[in-house]
Amino acid sequence: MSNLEETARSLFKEEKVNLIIGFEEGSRHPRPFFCTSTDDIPKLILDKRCHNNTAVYLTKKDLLGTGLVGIVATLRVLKSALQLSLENQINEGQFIFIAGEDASDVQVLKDKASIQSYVDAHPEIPDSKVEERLHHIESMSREDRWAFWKNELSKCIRCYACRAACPLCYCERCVAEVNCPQWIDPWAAPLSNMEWQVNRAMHMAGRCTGCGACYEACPLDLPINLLTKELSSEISEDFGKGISGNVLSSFNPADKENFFK
Amino acid sequence: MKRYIIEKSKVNEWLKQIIKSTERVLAPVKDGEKVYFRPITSPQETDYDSVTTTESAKETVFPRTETLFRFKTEGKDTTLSEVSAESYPQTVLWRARPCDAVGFLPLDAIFNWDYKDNIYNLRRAKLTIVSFSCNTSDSCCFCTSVGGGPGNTEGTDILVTLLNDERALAEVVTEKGEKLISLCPTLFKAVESDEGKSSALAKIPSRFTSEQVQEHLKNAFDSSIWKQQSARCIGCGACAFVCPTCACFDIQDDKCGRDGKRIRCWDSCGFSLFTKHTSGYNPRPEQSMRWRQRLLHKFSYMPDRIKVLGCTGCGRCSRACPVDMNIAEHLYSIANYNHEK
Amino acid sequence: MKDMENKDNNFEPRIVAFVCNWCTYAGADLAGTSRIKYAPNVRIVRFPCTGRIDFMLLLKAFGSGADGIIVSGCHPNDCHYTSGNFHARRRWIVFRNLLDFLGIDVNRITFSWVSAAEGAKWADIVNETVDKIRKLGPYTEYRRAKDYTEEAKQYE
Amino acid sequence: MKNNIYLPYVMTIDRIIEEAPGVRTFRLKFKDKEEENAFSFRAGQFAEYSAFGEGECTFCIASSPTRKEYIECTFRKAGRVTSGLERLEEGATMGFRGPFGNFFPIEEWKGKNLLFVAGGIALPPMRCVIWNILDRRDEFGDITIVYGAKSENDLVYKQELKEWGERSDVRLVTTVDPGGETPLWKGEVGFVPSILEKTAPSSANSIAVVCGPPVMIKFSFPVLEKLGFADDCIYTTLENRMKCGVGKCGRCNIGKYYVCKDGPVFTKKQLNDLPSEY
Repeated sequence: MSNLEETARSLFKEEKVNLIIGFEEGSRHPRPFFCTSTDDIPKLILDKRCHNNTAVYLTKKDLLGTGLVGIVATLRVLKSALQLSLENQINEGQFIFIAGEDASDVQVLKDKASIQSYVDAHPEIPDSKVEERLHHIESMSREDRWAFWKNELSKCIRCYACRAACPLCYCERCVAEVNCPQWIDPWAAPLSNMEWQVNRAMHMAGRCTGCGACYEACPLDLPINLLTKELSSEISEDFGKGISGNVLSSFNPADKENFFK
Repeated sequence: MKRYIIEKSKVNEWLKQIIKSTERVLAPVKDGEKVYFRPITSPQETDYDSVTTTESAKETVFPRTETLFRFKTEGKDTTLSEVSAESYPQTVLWRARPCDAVGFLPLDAIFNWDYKDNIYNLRRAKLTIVSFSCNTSDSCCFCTSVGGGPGNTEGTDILVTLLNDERALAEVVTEKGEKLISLCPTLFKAVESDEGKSSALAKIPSRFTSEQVQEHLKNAFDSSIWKQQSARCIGCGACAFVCPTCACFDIQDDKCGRDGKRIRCWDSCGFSLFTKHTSGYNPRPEQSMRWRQRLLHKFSYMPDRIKVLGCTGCGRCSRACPVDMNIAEHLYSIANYNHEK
Repeated sequence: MKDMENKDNNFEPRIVAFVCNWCTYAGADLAGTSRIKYAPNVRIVRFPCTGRIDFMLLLKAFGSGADGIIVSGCHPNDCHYTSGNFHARRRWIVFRNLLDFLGIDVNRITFSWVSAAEGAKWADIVNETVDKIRKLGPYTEYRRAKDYTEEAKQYE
Repeated sequence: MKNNIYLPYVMTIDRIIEEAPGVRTFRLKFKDKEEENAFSFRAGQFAEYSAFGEGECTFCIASSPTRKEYIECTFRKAGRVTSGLERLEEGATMGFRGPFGNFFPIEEWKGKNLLFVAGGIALPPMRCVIWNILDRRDEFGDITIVYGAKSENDLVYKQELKEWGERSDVRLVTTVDPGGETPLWKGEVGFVPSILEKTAPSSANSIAVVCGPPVMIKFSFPVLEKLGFADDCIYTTLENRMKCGVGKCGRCNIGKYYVCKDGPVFTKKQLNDLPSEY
């Protein structure tokens, strides 16, 4: 047990990190902060308000440089990092994680195993609001669900903040930008917005860690995290809990369905 | 400019008349936590409390997606047809803010500085803006730093200020505005003075001046500040899409069978694809360069080229940013930064 | 197509079938050579394998005017490529959930396994689907969401 | 100019010429005679070409303004729109919006020697100038053309290259990248900048026009400098991405300039003052 400032200092000194990605006080709420020298360490903060999933920076090579990078990691950051590691996007030894929920109590995690055991030891409390909204939508008639989503998604301005904020949306060329063929129309319209969200959800199926960064990033508060959330719960129901990796790139001959004729 | 006094309690009566006589009245409407300009059918739908709407008012003249023309193919032949001017509705934008109204000036300049964009101009000519002075503000507002203010009449047709007593002041700037007043002549009483308007306005401290920023940007292209500021930027288009003056767009074809339309839709210089050539070469490959383009375009290139600042200080980009890229804060640090480094 | 929608009482459903080359396409072929009559409303699109059928194709089909969709391939364990249909099955389980959650009418999509020997089954699947879609009516609800100008979002 | 600046002229594809693998030249004619008569342009200007249903893309006008009856464009099939154009047949309809941008100041070049340096698919914008000048040959001094492509097959305008090569009043140097030659290849082998250095045209009373991929331009400039060309005697065209062509969409903005309005033709001197975003 140690505090954030001391840990950061020792990382710069002992471990020779060039950069610590953490949080600083922002203009409205804490925000991601790139701490590149010991002079900036006092700016680092960590508390319950630190919502951004900074794992999104782990795959941005031009920001990270070549050296060792430290990252102040909340539970959601660690979960995303585990998934990134599973997908071979980050390597062990590339990052040092300063795990914790509060600046007064952090611990240094360096390898996958210790991150895994930290995550296992800190089970997430399900967000009751999200569960409530999910149940509410599930209980609607199909027509009402269609009306609900059509209304919500017709507001979408296609700023792609949901994509940008998601640590697992790291593709260098997104399907939304492919134009031969043009799978998803690039303009904002109810149906093309829906097609975009369907793609996002399908590409997240079984990979989404449920951090809610997409929803928090959305400037219009569209409840798009519910799509991936719904799929996650269906997937663990259909294919078993604790399934890891990309669910859609694997299969089980015993998979059950009830709609094939 | 003509000035009138109207009882606050009669404002809705006036709005009712406006709704009755106009094809479309757009006003701020609350939807969950957010506020949008939406068509209203009764005065009660209007939200008067919010500082600004979540999205800007630019969509009244520059929709997110709009048809430029239609095409129809038969055999080897294609015929084109334009959207009729009548399909653009006569519109009153109700309870805009002064920063919304002033935001139309950069758009006017962009769409008319050289070639005239007729589609924009047709929509614009049919728009009347009734803005309301700000009596509140939030931490993202910085209009006074970019030459605006909570009681600014620039760009508006009518500015209404809710005075500290039972009255409201209507300052009529244009012919279009006068027409709206004439819908209910009995509700208005002409006055000479501004009836103590300034005491009813929000206090928004000026944090820098646009001249300061422009001066500093002159030699800032190679400054290290861009990388520093944009490190946390995740490269979405939220700031550009909620901005009242961002007008970059894309042109696309929407084809259905043999028919289709050419449309334009919003785009953002913050996207990596924006400048990328088909060959894969990208003149602005890094996010820091795209962030630099955004600020330089608004605060250096636009004032240089079309004589208007590309920012109204509405603060929407700061409110929308998922990683708190607060533009006023960044501009302040630019105005106080030594770019020689 | 417009004509079909205008006269509701004699609405003819448009069905797009995405089928695999090795089983269902051959099955449909067999239905033909066996002179089994079935509804003419179906347009068949042939793929190497059900594993190749991108979920976006279904959305594109609805968006471009299909009222119903059939997705069909080899029975489990019979895939020409060993496991393509297992992958596809998983994808359809997930995708169907998502569509249902979004309120897209999953009753308009028939999933089936039809082998090269099951010409009669293919004919039944088509007939059943056409009947079902005939009852459900044209899928204008979906197509309307495509048109942003008519839909008049807030501003158009 | 039309009232709606986004509405293209409707053109018929009169002839299609296969130039090289994936490269085609379209000869376009106006459907409307009145529009044809009112139309004029100058060498170096560009236009937006549309395949209806696929979109618009930007190329220079490759024919000479001295040849009134048609417009030509040459493009390589690369993305969605060019693929759509490639699918069109002779007699089909396409859109044409233009002319846009500035042009080469040919009138100022009267009496001067001209050097043209081009690589690959960048010969088309220059061809417009070359024909323009060849049609008024006696008003100009020596003409040197250095043109290179990846391989012999990738050279465009093969017929015209032959024609220019046979003229005594034009010095034509063609080159292919090492490995791109066939046993019968009679031209040079090497990258354009080094062949340019080898050709060593005189810079006295001369203008150089350079068009090509960014990397070719980058390496050709120092060679020209070495040969003694002043910065304001070197012209090039910028190839920034564009959508509207009329200074609205913001895509081609570099500094306070818009390539579609202030370009595409720039001198090296002008480029020196521009942010390096091209």
